[in-house]
Amino acid sequence: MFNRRTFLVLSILLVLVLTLTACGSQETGGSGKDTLVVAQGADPKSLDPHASNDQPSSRVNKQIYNTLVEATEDMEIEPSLAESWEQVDETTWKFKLREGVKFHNGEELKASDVKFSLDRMMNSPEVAHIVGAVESVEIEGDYTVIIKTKEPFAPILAHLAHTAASILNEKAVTEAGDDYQNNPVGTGPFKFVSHDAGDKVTLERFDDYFGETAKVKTLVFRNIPEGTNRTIGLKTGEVDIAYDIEPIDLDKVREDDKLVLIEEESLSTSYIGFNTKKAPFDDVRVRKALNHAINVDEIIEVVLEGAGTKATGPINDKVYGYNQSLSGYEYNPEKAKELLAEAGYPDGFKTSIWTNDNPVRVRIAELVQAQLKEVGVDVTIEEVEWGAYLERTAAGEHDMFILGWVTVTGDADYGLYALFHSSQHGGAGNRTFYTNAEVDQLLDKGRTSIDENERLEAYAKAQEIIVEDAPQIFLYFQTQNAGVQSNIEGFRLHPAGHHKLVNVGFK
Amino acid sequence: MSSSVTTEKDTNLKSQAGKKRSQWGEVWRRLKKNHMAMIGLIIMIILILLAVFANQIADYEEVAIKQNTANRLQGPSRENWLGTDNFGRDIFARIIHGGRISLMVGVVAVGIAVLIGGTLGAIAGFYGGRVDNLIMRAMDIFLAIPSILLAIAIVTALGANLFNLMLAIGISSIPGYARIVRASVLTVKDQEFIEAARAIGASDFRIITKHIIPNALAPVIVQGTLGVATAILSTAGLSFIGLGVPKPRPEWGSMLSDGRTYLWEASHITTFPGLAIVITILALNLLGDGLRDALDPRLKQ
Amino acid sequence: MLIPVIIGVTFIVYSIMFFTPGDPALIILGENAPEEQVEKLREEMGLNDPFIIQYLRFLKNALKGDFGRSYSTRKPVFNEVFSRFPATLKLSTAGLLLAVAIGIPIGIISATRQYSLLDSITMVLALLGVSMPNFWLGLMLILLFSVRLGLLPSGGDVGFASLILPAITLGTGVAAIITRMTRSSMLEVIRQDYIRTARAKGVAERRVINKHALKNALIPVVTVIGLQFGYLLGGAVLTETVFSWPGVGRLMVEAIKQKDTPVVLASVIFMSVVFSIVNLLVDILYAFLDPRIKSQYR
Amino acid sequence: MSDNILEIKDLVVHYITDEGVVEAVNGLNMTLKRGETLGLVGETGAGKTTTALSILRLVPNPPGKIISGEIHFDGENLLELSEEEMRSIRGNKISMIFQDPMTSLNPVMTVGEQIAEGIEIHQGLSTDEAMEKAHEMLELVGIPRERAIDYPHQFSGGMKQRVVIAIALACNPSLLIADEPTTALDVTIQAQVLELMRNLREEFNTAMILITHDLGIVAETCDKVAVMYAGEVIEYATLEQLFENPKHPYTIGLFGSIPSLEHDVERLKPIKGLMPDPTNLPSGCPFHPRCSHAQDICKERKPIVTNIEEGHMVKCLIYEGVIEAKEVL
Repeated sequence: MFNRRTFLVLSILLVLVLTLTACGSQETGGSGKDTLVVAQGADPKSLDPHASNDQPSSRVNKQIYNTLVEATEDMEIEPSLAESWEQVDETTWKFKLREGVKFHNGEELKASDVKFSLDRMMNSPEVAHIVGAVESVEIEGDYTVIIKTKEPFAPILAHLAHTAASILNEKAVTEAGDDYQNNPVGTGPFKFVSHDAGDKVTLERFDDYFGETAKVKTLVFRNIPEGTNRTIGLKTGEVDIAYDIEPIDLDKVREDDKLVLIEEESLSTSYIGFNTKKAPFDDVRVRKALNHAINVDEIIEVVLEGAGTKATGPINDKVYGYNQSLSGYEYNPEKAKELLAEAGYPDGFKTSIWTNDNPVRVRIAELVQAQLKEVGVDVTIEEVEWGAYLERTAAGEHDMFILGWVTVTGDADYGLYALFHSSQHGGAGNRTFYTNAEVDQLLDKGRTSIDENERLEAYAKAQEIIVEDAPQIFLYFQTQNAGVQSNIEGFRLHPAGHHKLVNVGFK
Repeated sequence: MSSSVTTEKDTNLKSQAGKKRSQWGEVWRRLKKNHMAMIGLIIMIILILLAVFANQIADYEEVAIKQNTANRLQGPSRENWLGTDNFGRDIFARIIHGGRISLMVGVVAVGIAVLIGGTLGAIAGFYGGRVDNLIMRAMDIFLAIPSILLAIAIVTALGANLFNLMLAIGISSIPGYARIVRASVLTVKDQEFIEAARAIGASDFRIITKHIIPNALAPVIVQGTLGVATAILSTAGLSFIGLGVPKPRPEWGSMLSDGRTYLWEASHITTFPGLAIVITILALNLLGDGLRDALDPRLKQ
Repeated sequence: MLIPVIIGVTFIVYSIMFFTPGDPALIILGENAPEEQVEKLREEMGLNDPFIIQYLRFLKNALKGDFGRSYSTRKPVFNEVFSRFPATLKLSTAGLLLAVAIGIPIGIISATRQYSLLDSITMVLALLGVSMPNFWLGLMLILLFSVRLGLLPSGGDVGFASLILPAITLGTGVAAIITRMTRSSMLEVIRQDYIRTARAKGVAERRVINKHALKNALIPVVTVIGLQFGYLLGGAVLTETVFSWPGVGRLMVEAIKQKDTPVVLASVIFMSVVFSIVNLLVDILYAFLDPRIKSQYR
Repeated sequence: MSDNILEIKDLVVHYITDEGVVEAVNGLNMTLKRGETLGLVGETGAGKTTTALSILRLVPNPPGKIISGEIHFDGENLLELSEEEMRSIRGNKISMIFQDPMTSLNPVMTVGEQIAEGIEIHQGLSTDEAMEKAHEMLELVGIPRERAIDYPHQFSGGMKQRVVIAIALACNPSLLIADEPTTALDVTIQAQVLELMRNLREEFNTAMILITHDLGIVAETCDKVAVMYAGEVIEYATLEQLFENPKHPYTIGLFGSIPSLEHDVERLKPIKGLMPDPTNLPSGCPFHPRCSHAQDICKERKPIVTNIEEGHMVKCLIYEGVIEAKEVL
């Protein structure tokens, strides 16, 4: 009697749990033609574009919001919310807004929303630096916005195309207050439905979108941190598009008839920074020696399974302003030893390399440790937590550290200024504490000049000097990728890493 | 973890086992008859020998941590019995060296827990009253935090290295030992030989060390054996989520974690360290169960 | 008993976290905030007060459900943790139900056929079950069912299919423990005089087991199940990591990596509180099973 | 139908353990007439309880095993019945009262349920009817019927044994086996319980086997007495015969070991030595190592049953005339 009842209760409970979860599956898990499931490696931090500058958030925000102008997959600037613009003088830009654009809450886009959004952005600690050059935003009537920069700032359009410069609805933000990130309202092709923390974000087609409406009704971003699990999800069909396939799994996707692997060079670079203020890295010969001592090809092979290209300098050919004539450092341990001897370290030295818990970086550190041992440099690896990592590298406590940089705007200014200008020492980006007056001058020139040739020339020269001074070990440009079901059409990778999904549909 | 409940219950019965030397001989005789326990013991001896002579079997610098990327992700072969990992390192060598860490953490963590927990339990049981109440309520609170979470919290706070790992796992298993020792102290406290010792003027300290501790030994040995197993599991778990020993030192949990990326292409990287854990834990559990039966024959009727 | 335990738990966890290196003010403001601004925030946050004051303030806020804000997402920590809780509860419950549904019947069958082949096989499997690290089992299950066979999803919480592997991963160890416990408890009960009494009454063997032995045998098993829930919650941390399960465990692991102390703190406290509540429920169930205890409460 | 309700022939029961084979019962013979009360006496470990359990076929298996012999109950050999047939006898025609009332009752069932269970099984009554009958049984053993909903822990030891008796008598069995029913009770309670059992036995006209090592209880209760030693009945007699004229040296020793108020004994003469190790019984007469009359032959020859007079049997070489022992004769 008793046990029957207990088991009855237990089995009812079991069935209940099962059905509950089963119900859950029908709304999201189904591979119905109208739902597109995208898997990425982390949960968006915030759907308030001004409160986050992480890739997972940008990837979602890109679908919810629009910016004034937009960079295409080929890094060309195109109209978006602004249908046209003109440069009034060296520091003044005038944007004409598209009329009749609707927000998801039914409000119409007005110039005041643009001003509100950009002002809000300028006050946000996370993203203010992206519009650091902007002095003020003015409006003229409902459809004209005037942006003034503090000084001539050539790459302004590229910066305004950043997802952090998304235009929000003033009313929606004010009404939601602190809770805005749970009720984001934009003008984009998809409107927000729900965000299950740590799990998924669900979006729905916005039928009043000003452009061509989205191909799918529902768009789900799933958070699957483990790379292998994303690939498996693709294989089992629960995922339609998986971003960032693990290098080791690339062949699995390539070889599968039902899947397509899309690869594209990205705007992201990986490097090992030296602390140029600290001995022995204050000696350029040591820095060059280590550049020669590192076998980048081995790193690309081991860590990326070949899915990357060796860096010849700080930025690659996807970035406007890239210097094609640079060839970078060759792997040459003998030369490295010579240089070390020249610098007074014939027997090498002891030092440390820092990394955060990112497995790719940890693996790089392990390889570097082994490779430098060959030239007599004894490296200990210190895994430092991300917060402390940024904090302490900014404070200059480190010897060497591994980091990456994404030139989101596709312009050399974004890729070089923060990393190598002496005004940016520390947390602003220049964690190598590299200082070179000539480079400073060239970078300033590139930033303020509105003559394209002059800019290109300045950047070419700057890259030459930077490579020669070697404040970093230039590692590689990672190829970005996505695994896609073969019945998906209209998907393209964006070099900045956040891909547009409005045109993606099922065949 | 696995058998703590039964052990606690049996504490009373077992306390009598530790009285005479010859009784240990009896325990050994009974243990020898238990085939499963002997298998466990033999495996443990092999594992300990492997750990002790790890450098003689495969040099730490030259084999266990030396990268050989040309030979990476190879499956098991004659040269690399268990294959190689993503840096071309021999997995067998790494497992052996990882075993050193696991066994060391296991033993030291249990040592810490026995020492602190045992002392607290002995004090609580011996003095009783408010002291007892205070100590045991504190232990209850510790028990309310699932032990792996407590260990995680401690390692997070102190930073991940070998010493902190041992400390965290040790601290998080204190309450179990406190309870056991207290229980066995309570059972012997009022027995006649304690009274007799008191009557001839033995100090509390002497009574505790000479009379009470030997009697609490049997249950502590059983719990300790099983506790080493739990500690090894916790170590692997903490390493798995990145709270282990620094690289490039091999540790089973972190080897597993590193292998996850290669689960598809080279599953042996994940499979073998896991098997090493299973074998070790299995051996300790067999031995622990066998010891319990041997120390308490009444249970096995 | 629940309240003092919870207060004690918060005290322990808070003390541990208090001595974590790293300045919360710096983490919040970012790496290169000016010194005076950092100092101002330290003052505002009360970071310069003595430990006990800070703890009491923390406790006061915690009782109101205010555990501060996450360093990394800036959202209220309580909401963060709480929003992840249903997933963890679902997984742990599924794991526990699985463990109970397997462990108790198998334990009973094994006990009633002591020394049979079935019993031996069960015992070997149960021993393996308790010896297996669950995260490894999870990976092996993924390897078999997701990678090799492509049958089941390996990650996320997307319906029943995605619950199967994590629940098995989490439930196996507990199932093994429950099996062992049920078996030994059953063996003990079967030897009792009252079972002989029942048999002497002419009660059929099946009824002897189901009606007379089971309820008695379950009493200690229920305690074990309660204690195992803590193990389940701890195990959930690892299982959730393996299966990308959006629960408190994974939140905690992510927070550890990001050094998001308030989230780690709140997660540990939260899980401990849940564990304590579960044990309270177990005590009540215990009384339901054992009339000797019930009458004490009357 | 025969006069004998129970006849046990050459019963052999062994417990097979890792340590060796325990020869608990070795060729036991015994008969019991309807309505009669037989006292089964002997030291602990003599095989009394095993014999009783064998009758119900409840010897725990493993390790226990009935090796050979016959147990005829009402003319049927119980050892040949199917398990199901056996179940319909247990608690119905034969029931048993166990030694320790503290542990004989299921702690998680109400006493009412425990009494009603047997009734429900054997008498085909509905649960309610069975419960009503259980209430009557409770009253019969002197417990208010309202207490049927209470659990065993709410009763005292004597009360519990009354409940056990109620369970045993619920189906009006023709044979009741009581295994030291009063040993675990206080002396005053013992008397009450014995009194109750005697009355009920008479009322229901039940045959009874009373297992005890207390000769006083035997004297008060029994018609016949069987003395067991090392798994055998070594002396069987009526109460008067045995008490007035014990024959076996062991029986005599047993009397010697009870302090007597009636006879002035200068000092107690406990039987020297201990019960033999049941895994390694002595050859010949199992009692010989302790027997003051033992001679070499006793080590070799196993005594057979000797009829002293009508209904008085003994197993001893003395009465086979093989050896002499003047004091005994």
